[in-house]
Amino acid sequence: MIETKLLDLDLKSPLVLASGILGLTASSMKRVIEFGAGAVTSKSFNKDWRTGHKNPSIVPFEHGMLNAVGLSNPGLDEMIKEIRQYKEQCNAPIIASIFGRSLDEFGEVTQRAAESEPDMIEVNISCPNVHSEFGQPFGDSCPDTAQITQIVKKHAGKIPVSIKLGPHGPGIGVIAKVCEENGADAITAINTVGPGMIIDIDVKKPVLSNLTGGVSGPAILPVAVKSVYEVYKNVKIPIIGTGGVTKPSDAIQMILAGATAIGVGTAVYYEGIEVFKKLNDGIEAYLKENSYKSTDEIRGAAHE
Amino acid sequence: MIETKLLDLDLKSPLVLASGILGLTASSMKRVIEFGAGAVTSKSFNKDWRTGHKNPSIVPFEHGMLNAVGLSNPGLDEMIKEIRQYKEQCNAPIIASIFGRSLDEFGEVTQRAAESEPDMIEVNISCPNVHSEFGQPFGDSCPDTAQITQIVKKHAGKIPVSIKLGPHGPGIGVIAKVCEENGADAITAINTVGPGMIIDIDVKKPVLSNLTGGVSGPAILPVAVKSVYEVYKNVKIPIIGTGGVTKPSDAIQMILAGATAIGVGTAVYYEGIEVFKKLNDGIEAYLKENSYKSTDEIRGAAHE
Amino acid sequence: MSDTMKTYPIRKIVEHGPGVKSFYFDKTFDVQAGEFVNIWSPGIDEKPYSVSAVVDDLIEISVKAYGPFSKNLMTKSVGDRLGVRGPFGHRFSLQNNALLIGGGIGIAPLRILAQELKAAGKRFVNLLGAAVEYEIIFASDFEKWGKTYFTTDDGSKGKKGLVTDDLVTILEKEKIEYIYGAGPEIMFVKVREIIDPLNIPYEFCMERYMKCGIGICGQCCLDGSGIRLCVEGPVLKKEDIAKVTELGMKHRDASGRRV
Amino acid sequence: MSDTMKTYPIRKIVEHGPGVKSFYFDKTFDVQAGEFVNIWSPGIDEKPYSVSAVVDDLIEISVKAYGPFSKNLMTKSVGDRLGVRGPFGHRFSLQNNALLIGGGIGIAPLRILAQELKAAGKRFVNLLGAAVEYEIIFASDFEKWGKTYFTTDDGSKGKKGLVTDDLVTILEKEKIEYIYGAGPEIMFVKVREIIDPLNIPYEFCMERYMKCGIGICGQCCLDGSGIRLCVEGPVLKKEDIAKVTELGMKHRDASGRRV
Ligand SMILES: Cc1cc2nc3c(=O)[nH]c(=O)nc-3n(C[C@H](O)[C@H](O)[C@H](O)COP(=O)(O)OP(=O)(O)OC[C@H]3O[C@@H](n4cnc5c(N)ncnc54)[C@H](O)[C@@H]3O)c2cc1C
Ligand SMILES: Cc1cc2nc3c(=O)[nH]c(=O)nc-3n(C[C@H](O)[C@H](O)[C@H](O)COP(=O)(O)OP(=O)(O)OC[C@H]3O[C@@H](n4cnc5c(N)ncnc54)[C@H](O)[C@@H]3O)c2cc1C
Ligand SMILES: Cc1cc2nc3c(=O)[nH]c(=O)nc-3n(C[C@H](O)[C@H](O)[C@H](O)COP(=O)(O)O)c2cc1C
Ligand SMILES: Cc1cc2nc3c(=O)[nH]c(=O)nc-3n(C[C@H](O)[C@H](O)[C@H](O)COP(=O)(O)O)c2cc1C
Ligand code: FES
Ligand code: FES
Repeated sequence: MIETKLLDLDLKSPLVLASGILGLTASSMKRVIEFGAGAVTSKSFNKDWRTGHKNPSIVPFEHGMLNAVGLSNPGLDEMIKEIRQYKEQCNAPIIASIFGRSLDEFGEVTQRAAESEPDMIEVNISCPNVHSEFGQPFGDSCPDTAQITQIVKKHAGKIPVSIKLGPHGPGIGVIAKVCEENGADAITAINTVGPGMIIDIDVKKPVLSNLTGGVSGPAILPVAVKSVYEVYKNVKIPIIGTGGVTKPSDAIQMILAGATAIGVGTAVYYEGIEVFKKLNDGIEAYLKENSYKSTDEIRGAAHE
Repeated sequence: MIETKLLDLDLKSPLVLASGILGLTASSMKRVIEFGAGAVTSKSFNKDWRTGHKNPSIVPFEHGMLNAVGLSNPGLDEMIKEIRQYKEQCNAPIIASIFGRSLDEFGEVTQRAAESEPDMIEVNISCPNVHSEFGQPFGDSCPDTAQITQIVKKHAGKIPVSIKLGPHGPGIGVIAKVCEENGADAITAINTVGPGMIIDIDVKKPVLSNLTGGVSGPAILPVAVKSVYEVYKNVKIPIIGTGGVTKPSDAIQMILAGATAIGVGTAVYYEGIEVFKKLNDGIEAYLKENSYKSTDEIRGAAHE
Repeated sequence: MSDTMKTYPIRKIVEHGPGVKSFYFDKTFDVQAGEFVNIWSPGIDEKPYSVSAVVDDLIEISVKAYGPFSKNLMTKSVGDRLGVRGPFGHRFSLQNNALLIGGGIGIAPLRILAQELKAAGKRFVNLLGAAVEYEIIFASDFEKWGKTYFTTDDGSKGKKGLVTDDLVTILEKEKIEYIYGAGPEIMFVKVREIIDPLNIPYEFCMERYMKCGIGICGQCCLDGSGIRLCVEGPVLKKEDIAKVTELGMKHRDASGRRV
Repeated sequence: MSDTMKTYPIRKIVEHGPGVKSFYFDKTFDVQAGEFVNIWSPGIDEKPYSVSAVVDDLIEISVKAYGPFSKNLMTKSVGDRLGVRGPFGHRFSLQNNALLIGGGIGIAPLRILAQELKAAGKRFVNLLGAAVEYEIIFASDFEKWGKTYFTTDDGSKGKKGLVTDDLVTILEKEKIEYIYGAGPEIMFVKVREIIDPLNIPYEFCMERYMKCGIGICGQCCLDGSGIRLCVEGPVLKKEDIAKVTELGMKHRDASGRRV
């Protein structure tokens, strides 16, 4: 009853492992599927590997989490291997998350990623941790977003493309429309919020080696729900609603706001890797109680 | 030992009641001073009174609060009366928070507000709840911010002016610099984050009558600390660091990030009106333990 | 107790008369006499209502149709969901030999007070007034629990007139040592004129326009002391009421203006 | 236990020998054998370290100078503040007639395991090896608590050679029914070659490059099962280790590449 169709993909559950969480290796992503996710997203990768920022790079606070891993990743070649391996061992859809430092790199990485035949390619144009290196996220600029969407679509072939947006910039509804107009097949919203900073008052230093980090987890749920609501209002393509989903009611809020699938990341820390089963059970219970047959019946209902 | 000098103003405590919290009447602001605040900020007001949005307009969630009061206020004339009354009864500094829907209104409201001789005028160019009516907050645009700062300074006379910024837009450091270059005497950072949305999954409707509301409280502390850190890095003028401050360690993080005074709003809900005394005691205890004589010794220390 | 928004189905509705109804919800939190809840009618508005009783496992609120919101509530049926946040505010104390003076829908909070006084074994007398008979809700309960005097504007129940008419006589006859009041503010003004000289301590359950109900918006702050009616009130003691400089005067509306 | 960052002053430092030190912090949380903490040296980096003992009201970690981070720790003095997050990970079980095999700094987690086995009244034997004598930390404690065999590369303590040399003889002589191991991975590989045929159950305390330590970054996931060493480990049972397809092979670095 929670089976979900995301474009042409059949998901046993609307829950999608969000990028950057346990998405480095085939084995680990396969394990997440075994725990109840309907699909997984790989860690975002670009052409060459990146060590990312030093530790502390991931630090919880009372109401969420700050991270500045700095898009560390083993690079194109390694990740493509892992995606291939995953597909040999597991038939739940896998989404390859990619990024680049230039238009050309976005194109090149997409092309190579496509060779490993992921079920979808997610384009991360909204990571807030890489300012210093890339300036403001591409996703804050409409022209950049348009260009990137076009070039990625050009190189992705028949593989559907989702653009991952952040909550900031000129308004997520506007940006989502730009993505749709330029051929995007789906929208993933949102990336982390902020960024934020935690200062240790005893050593009087920012805790993260990068000083600042994107905020995720329960603290950002309302901003994520609002973003999904905005996107749904502005585009027809499906949405992977992501951000702060920890309890079943959070996931249901996302669906009511308009999400087709639901990204789950930081909750793996709060609820353990069992969170996927807990959420599936909770969503199913809600549908039963209100005698719905599937999430399709309530998608976007908060707009009425 | 927690006495603080904000420009030429002598505050018995660095804590300032944030705008929009208990700031409608002289009696209520006087009471906040009695509970330990060093200064108070009035509710933001413009020329004519505004009823604001219907209820629910202020709703807590697990990790903070959403509000969309819609800048309801009794209007210029009433608020000026209240400020005058306050000054007759209380000698702790009062900050008049003003806004306008046009450049002219900003000027006019400033001029009239100045007549009531508040100790400072705070200019709210960052309220996220009034998009529909005003488009994006002025504070998201550098030219708008420059113009507003100039016109407000022109009409404020010798009364110092603080510009209240939000965390969003082209980068709060950049905007703060624009304010300083155009004559602002101080910066208040930050306004609410987001906005966000909460959907009731049983009635399947957004809870706020305005659908969305700005996020405040504990959830936004890291974003606020980061914003203050950015502003301090970019300008010399003092900062009223505001956003999520609930515990003494939160206030100390703000000072280490570079805040001279600390705005306290939503914590009045979480900790009660006694929060001001609790924070004062906690800050003083920290200074004693580390044998500092005043907050001046640690202001901005996180930048070293 | 929950300040976050949650909706509950209406379990039961009782119509006391034209435009006066009680609504019942599952008792999901403990509540004490004088406390109120914020009732959200999705898509319409949210306003404060005193809890008028706790019966079995249900909490009850009683609403009189005034303007748009309360009239909207009148259209609700059993099963409809309303947001219920709270309980908010500060309770009544429980004193012996008390007189409960209620005017109109103000009788609602006195109902649960009477319940608690009874349970605490206190003696009390009731003086209830309204425009017409059916507006005196819970009349039989009050009579069951203690000596009860009634007044109505049209004499349809009890004596024709106002609750203040025979107040002095009743105070002496019933050896009243404490007074609880709930109703229109004009009633408080009149009652005070009578009882202040007699030095009888009292508590009134007051109303102001409320937005947040949780003590941060400032909408309900009383001039004089700055007391927040939604937190330190709605029940105020004699001493606190003495500090209020706006009693019976214009109140603030949603914008904060006095109207 | 706290995953949020908090710094604590170093209360005590013990130098075991050149580049091998123990650091002590106030015991602000309970910790069990096998669990580790993330140590943050402000401005430098943060890395995982096994708790090596709980003494009185202090918790102890023991560090060997390898590269930049551990060398930085060597420069710290009593009173300096370090971030201590945790405890993280999954503990050792407590079995009877066990052999504790430790290599180099891997002896650290075995120290607290020995403490707990002793407290639980279990019998155990120790087999500890390192490059030189001073690297065999806590030697006297281990000897005090149970029969202890030593090996060093240079013969400066115990027998010259590796812990694996006399393993078979010791297993028979001491009637060993369970094995605990901690040390360089190459040691595990060799030990398994010997004990797997003998069908002895075991647990190894393993290491991988760790970022978050709280099970979300995926940096420490083991190929084969996808098990997160920081949550389901660092102590793995025989069955789990059997599933690991990368044992003794290249590990992932900070980028996630195998190096
Ligand atoms: C702490 C508290 C407890 C309350 N308890 C109850 C209760 O138990 N039952 C109940 O029916 N109402 C109660 N109220 C009043 C209630 O919140 C609404 O104000 C009332 O239902 C009218 O709302 P409306 O939108 O229908 O009318 P509005 O449009 O708000 O007002 C319409 C007209 O009614 C008048 N009016 C509004 N509220 C009141 C009032 N409470 N008493 C007298 N005249 C009023 C207004 O002045 C206006 O003239 C309480 C208010 C507070 C602050
Ligand atoms: C769960 C866990 C528990 C740990 N417990 C301890 C402990 O109790 N005591 C301790 O000293 N270290 C322990 N480590 C290792 C520790 O986290 C650091 O990796 C180690 O201090 C080296 O870091 P470095 O930056 O100084 O050296 P790096 O720059 O990281 O590496 C320098 C060289 O040392 C090698 N090296 C790095 N770490 C180790 C290691 N752990 N063992 C052998 N060679 C290594 C590297 O391969 C490299 O060649 C533990 C690691 C994990 C994952
Ligand atoms: C540790 C960590 C690493 C992340 N790495 C990535 C990444 O590489 N690419 C990406 O698009 N998003 C990344 N994100 C963002 C998440 O995918 C997700 O959008 C965000 O965390 C909000 O969802 P959540 O609250 O469920 O975690 C990362 C988040 C965390 C916490
Ligand atoms: C109910 C409410 C009303 C507010 N009204 C205003 C306002 O009128 N003007 C303004 O500049 N900020 C307003 N704010 C923002 C606060 O002043 C403050 O910047 C923000 O809430 C973050 O601080 P906090 O987390 O301590 O509340 C309001 C906040 C709340 C919660
Ligand atoms: S209603 Fe907001 S403070 Fe009382
Ligand atoms: S270190 Fe991050 S998952 Fe283990």
